[in-house]
Amino acid sequence: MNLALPILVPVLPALGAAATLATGRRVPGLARPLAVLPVAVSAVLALVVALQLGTGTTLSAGTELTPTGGPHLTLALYLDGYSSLISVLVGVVATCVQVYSTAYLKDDPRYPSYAALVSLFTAAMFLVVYSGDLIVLLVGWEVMGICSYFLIGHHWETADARSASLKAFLVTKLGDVPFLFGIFLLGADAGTFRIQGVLSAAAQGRLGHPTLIALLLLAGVAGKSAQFPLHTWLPDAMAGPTPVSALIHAATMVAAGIYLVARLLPVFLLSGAALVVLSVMAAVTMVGSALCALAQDDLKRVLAYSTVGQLGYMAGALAAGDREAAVFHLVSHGAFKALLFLSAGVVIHAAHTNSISAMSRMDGLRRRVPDAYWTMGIGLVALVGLPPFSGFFSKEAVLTAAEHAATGEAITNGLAPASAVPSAAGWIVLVAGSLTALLTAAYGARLWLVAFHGRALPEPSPAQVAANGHEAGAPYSPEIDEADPAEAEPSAMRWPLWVLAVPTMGFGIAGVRSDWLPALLDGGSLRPSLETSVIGTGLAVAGLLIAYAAWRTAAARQTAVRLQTPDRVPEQAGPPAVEQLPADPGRTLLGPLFGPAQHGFGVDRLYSALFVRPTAAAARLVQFLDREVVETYVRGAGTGTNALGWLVRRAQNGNAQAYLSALVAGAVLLAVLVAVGS
Amino acid sequence: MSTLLAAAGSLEPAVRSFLSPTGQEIVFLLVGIAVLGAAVVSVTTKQLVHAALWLVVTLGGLAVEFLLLTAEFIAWVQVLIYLGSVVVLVLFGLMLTRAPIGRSPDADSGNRWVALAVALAAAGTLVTLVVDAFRTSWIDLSPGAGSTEATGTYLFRYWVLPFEALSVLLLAALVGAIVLSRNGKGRIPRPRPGKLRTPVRSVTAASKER
Amino acid sequence: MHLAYPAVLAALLFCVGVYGVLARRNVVLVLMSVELMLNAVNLNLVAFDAWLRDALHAGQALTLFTITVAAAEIGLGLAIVLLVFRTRGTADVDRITALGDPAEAADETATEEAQAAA
Amino acid sequence: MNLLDTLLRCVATLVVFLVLPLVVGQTEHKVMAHMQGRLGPMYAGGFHGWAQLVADGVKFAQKEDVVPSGADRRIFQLAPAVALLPYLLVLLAIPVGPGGFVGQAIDAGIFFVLAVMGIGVLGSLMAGWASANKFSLLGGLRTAAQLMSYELPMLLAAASVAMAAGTVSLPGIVDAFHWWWIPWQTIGAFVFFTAGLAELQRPPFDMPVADSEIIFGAYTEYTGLRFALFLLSEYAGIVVVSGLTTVLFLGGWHGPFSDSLGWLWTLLKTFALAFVVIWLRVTYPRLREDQLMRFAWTVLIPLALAQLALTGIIKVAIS
Repeated sequence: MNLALPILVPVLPALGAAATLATGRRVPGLARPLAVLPVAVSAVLALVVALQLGTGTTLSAGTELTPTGGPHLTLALYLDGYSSLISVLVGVVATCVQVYSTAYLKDDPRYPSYAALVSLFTAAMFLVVYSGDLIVLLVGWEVMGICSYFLIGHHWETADARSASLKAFLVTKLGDVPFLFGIFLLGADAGTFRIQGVLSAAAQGRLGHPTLIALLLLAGVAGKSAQFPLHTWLPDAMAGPTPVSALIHAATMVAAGIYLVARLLPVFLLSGAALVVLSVMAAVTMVGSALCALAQDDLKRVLAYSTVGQLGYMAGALAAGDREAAVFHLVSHGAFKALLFLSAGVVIHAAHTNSISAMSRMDGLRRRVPDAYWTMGIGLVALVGLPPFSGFFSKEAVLTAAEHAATGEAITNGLAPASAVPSAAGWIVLVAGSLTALLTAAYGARLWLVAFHGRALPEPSPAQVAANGHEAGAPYSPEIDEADPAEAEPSAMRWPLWVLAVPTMGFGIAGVRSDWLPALLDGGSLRPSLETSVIGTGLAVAGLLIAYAAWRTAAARQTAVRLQTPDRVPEQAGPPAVEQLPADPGRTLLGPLFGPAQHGFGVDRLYSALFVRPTAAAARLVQFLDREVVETYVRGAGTGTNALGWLVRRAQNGNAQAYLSALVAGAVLLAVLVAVGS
Repeated sequence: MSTLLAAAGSLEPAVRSFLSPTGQEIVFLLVGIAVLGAAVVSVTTKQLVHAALWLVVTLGGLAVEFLLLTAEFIAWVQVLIYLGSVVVLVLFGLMLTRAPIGRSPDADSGNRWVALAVALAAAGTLVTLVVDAFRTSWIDLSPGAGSTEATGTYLFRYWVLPFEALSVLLLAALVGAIVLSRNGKGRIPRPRPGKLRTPVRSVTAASKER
Repeated sequence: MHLAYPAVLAALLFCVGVYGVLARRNVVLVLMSVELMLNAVNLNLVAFDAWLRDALHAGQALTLFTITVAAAEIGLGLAIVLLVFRTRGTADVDRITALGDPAEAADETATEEAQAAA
Repeated sequence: MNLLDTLLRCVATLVVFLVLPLVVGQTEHKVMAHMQGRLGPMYAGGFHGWAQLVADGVKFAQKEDVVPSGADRRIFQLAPAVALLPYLLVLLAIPVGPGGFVGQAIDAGIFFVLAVMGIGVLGSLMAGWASANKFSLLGGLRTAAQLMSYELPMLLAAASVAMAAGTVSLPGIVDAFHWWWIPWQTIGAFVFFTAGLAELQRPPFDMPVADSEIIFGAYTEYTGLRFALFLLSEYAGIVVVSGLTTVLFLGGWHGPFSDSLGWLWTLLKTFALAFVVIWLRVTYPRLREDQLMRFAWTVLIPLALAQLALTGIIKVAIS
């Protein structure tokens, strides 16, 4: 097979990024083609590469990059079904995002740099996917980190964006440090950084410290893929432009962690403890994020928490030892989450606000953005996991894997014996996954109902709603209006929605009905088992119904309150907040948990108390030491010299006679001393 | 000047003692006191030109001391150079820097007491050392040692090279003095010799320019 | 003649010159005091020449050289003094303090003027 | 040589010093008068006014001795003496006849003479400064500048003769004289005589006392006997310069019957030169100050140096 094609896939977007940066300022007209075309061509090439590679085969090629004292670094390619699949996903989503961005950031003066960063981001993800060497993979991994920093901070005029970008960078770096050590340890144990070599070493049991390696790597994965406890950066990352959110959540950044674990799953399977840790991590992430999502008022934050939850599913599948299910869910999630974000962008753009409660007070929002309304509905159904949408099949695959693991028959597809997966991990994932299915259905329904089916309140203008519409005190990441206000749904924003809607609806069936997907991957089955299908679907339907019932109740109560106090101005908040707000089923459902869930269960505050404040205090201590102690010496040196200089300067008065007097007196003194001394 | 020496007393080293000084020693002492007194007045008087004139007395007295030490040629050189040239130059300089008639209250600087202390300390030290060192040293004076002939002999037999070097030094000093005295890069047009319409360039003119 | 006479006279004359150099304000007077010091040296040279009686007569030769150098010195010195007087309008040593620290010099000038006024 | 002899010589010199300048002064009166087509003093003393200068002296002595109120009194009074005394000392060293016919035979005669003459300028400077008169000060400064400038060619010319004779003793020089020295040293003689004239501030070198510009220079404020002393010093200066020129360049007592009439020859030559001095005063106008300095530095000094070189070459050639 020609190696040029897979090499071109990551190189093209990188070159496109460089070209965009180089020409962006002088030839702004060139920025859009330069942004879209290389990424699109890369997507096509990725597809071609995937088709050429076919199923069941792997390709590994490499050239030594530089000799080092230890394991050699190689510039290596490693292609198999996983990389083919994910690279196609990355290409499609990135192309959609770029096309969408041309309209969404139409009037942004910094569009060229934005587009270049998106291209670079894509290139880095391609590099991560195609790389056959852990160190080269790390390069792509870090480039993604820095690109996410810049993209989240795209609107650096606002304090939110600045702090969010910094937070994302710091939190992911916090995970990256142990990740780096993990890679070093892995390379040292395996004697090579080549992924192939590592895997064969793992198969032969040559790894000395599998648990330690797995745990160190897990820290990096938790950072990148936003797993508990390093998930906090992702909801805040909503401060970036919506297409960036789509890119990060669907295909690139968060997928990297899952992809890496899938790649190195044989290593993880060597350590049962690591799998249990992973399962606990996934379970906490799933349930917590679903609860949080139920309480959010910000549309994008709801979606962000849902991403965290779905990532938890994938991590759970990995903990259950089934990487097929994980990657299956990754791909289907990538499609529908990109769709959700892009349609959310359209809605936000039309409503001029992120707040779903504010949207609910708007009359006819769904009629103004029909395409977004429908595609968002499709995406939400897929998220909830109702058949026959793709989300159903992928989620069922995860639950099935968990069930098998719980019963001790983990589907490892020959990577390891089934006994390698502890049944505890399976149980944890199964229970948490089921619960999350219920909650996911609830918040999906809440989002849909509150955002599009609220009753319009007598607010005079949408602008005022945008100004103060969102719920007071709720975490909120305001989006700066980017798109052309003249048109609610520009075609460049509408078509990517439908393009993505197709895999959202059809991918699951395509993946299950034919055998090409398992054949492309490890060859195991992806069909859902009957029990989990029934349980999962039942829970999802139950969640939907509960949410609907709660919404009806809340809406009825609100109407009653409003009728009793017709002349009350909503802003004068004496009575409970419920009366002020549109019908919110989340409040009813969560009860006392609502407040903490709205603020992410205070994880940020915990971090602030545990790490930020001690660090700041230490910094203040260092500052004090530097200013008052060290600088005292420095200043003392200066002052002392000055004082000495003042003394000496007294003598240098320019009067030659004074000098001469001193000179002669000194000479006489010397003469006397010599005479007396001798 | 041998007659002067003869008049001052015998050259024979008769009895060497402080208590019985020879006539030469007495003359030397008296002239020395005059020299010293004139010098002291010269450095303390508040009348600037008087200081220069007292310096004349000091230098002339020193010339006599040189004669008494049989350095005849040097004595005349002293008279020629110091009295005839140096003092005249000094007076010239004093007059050009507008030395007033009468007392100048600011003739001495504020450094006076330090200077006095230093000078007294130096004098004490030097006199003590010199007296202590040369307590038993006597000079055998014989006439002719400083005569013109002897001077010419040693000067042009042993000291020719330094003598020539000194002439170069003098030339350099001459050129330097002329360069320093020039009136600032020709601001004032030079009078052309032999043409009567140009104004008289004289000391008068120079003093008016300032 | 006892050597102490000329030696002591020379030493005292030298110290008088030292006093003059250190205490006089007018530059011309300082130059005069320098001449006094040079003459003291000359006297010393001549006296020791007469005492040592060496064939080279180094003392007297050196005295002649000193006198010559003194003549050159006074010529150059007066040229410099006149130049300074022409440019600065003063021939006072303690007012020619351009090489000193300006602030200190200004202070001293001020105090001196105050003293002069008092 | 004993003390009496020394004393006698000094007294003799004093007498000469008092008489000869008077003679020269009277000569000047008469010579100038006749050159200008008039008679000059005719009445004092009877025969052609021979006692005119004596009468002048009596008149000066009778005048009030005025010291200006702003003057520096002591220096003002001391100045004439300082101006006069050096010539007296110089006269002491000028040999008149052979065989010790001299006031004091000084080993370094030329040196002594020139050194002591240099002191005379101090008198003018003192007088000029102490008068508290700006004309006097200017005159004093001019005197100083002029005398400093003309001393150098004078020294160089004298050095030429000393080189030719191989001695610096004045009698020694006259002893070594040959008739062909006159053409040999003629340039030196011219330089010496001219420079001496300038030293005396005689016309045409009388810029320091130019009465049309600065009244009477350093002597403006002087009256009576002190002024007479200045005049006396001028005439004594004429005698001294003429005598020195005679001794150095004209062979002194050399002439027919020099053994017995040597002193007469010396006196004759001296008076002839004094006549020339008077003659020059009547003949030439006063030089301007810059011309004066230029003349010294650009004419006399090069000439003196040329003479020195010539003397050296011929001296080497002879020996």
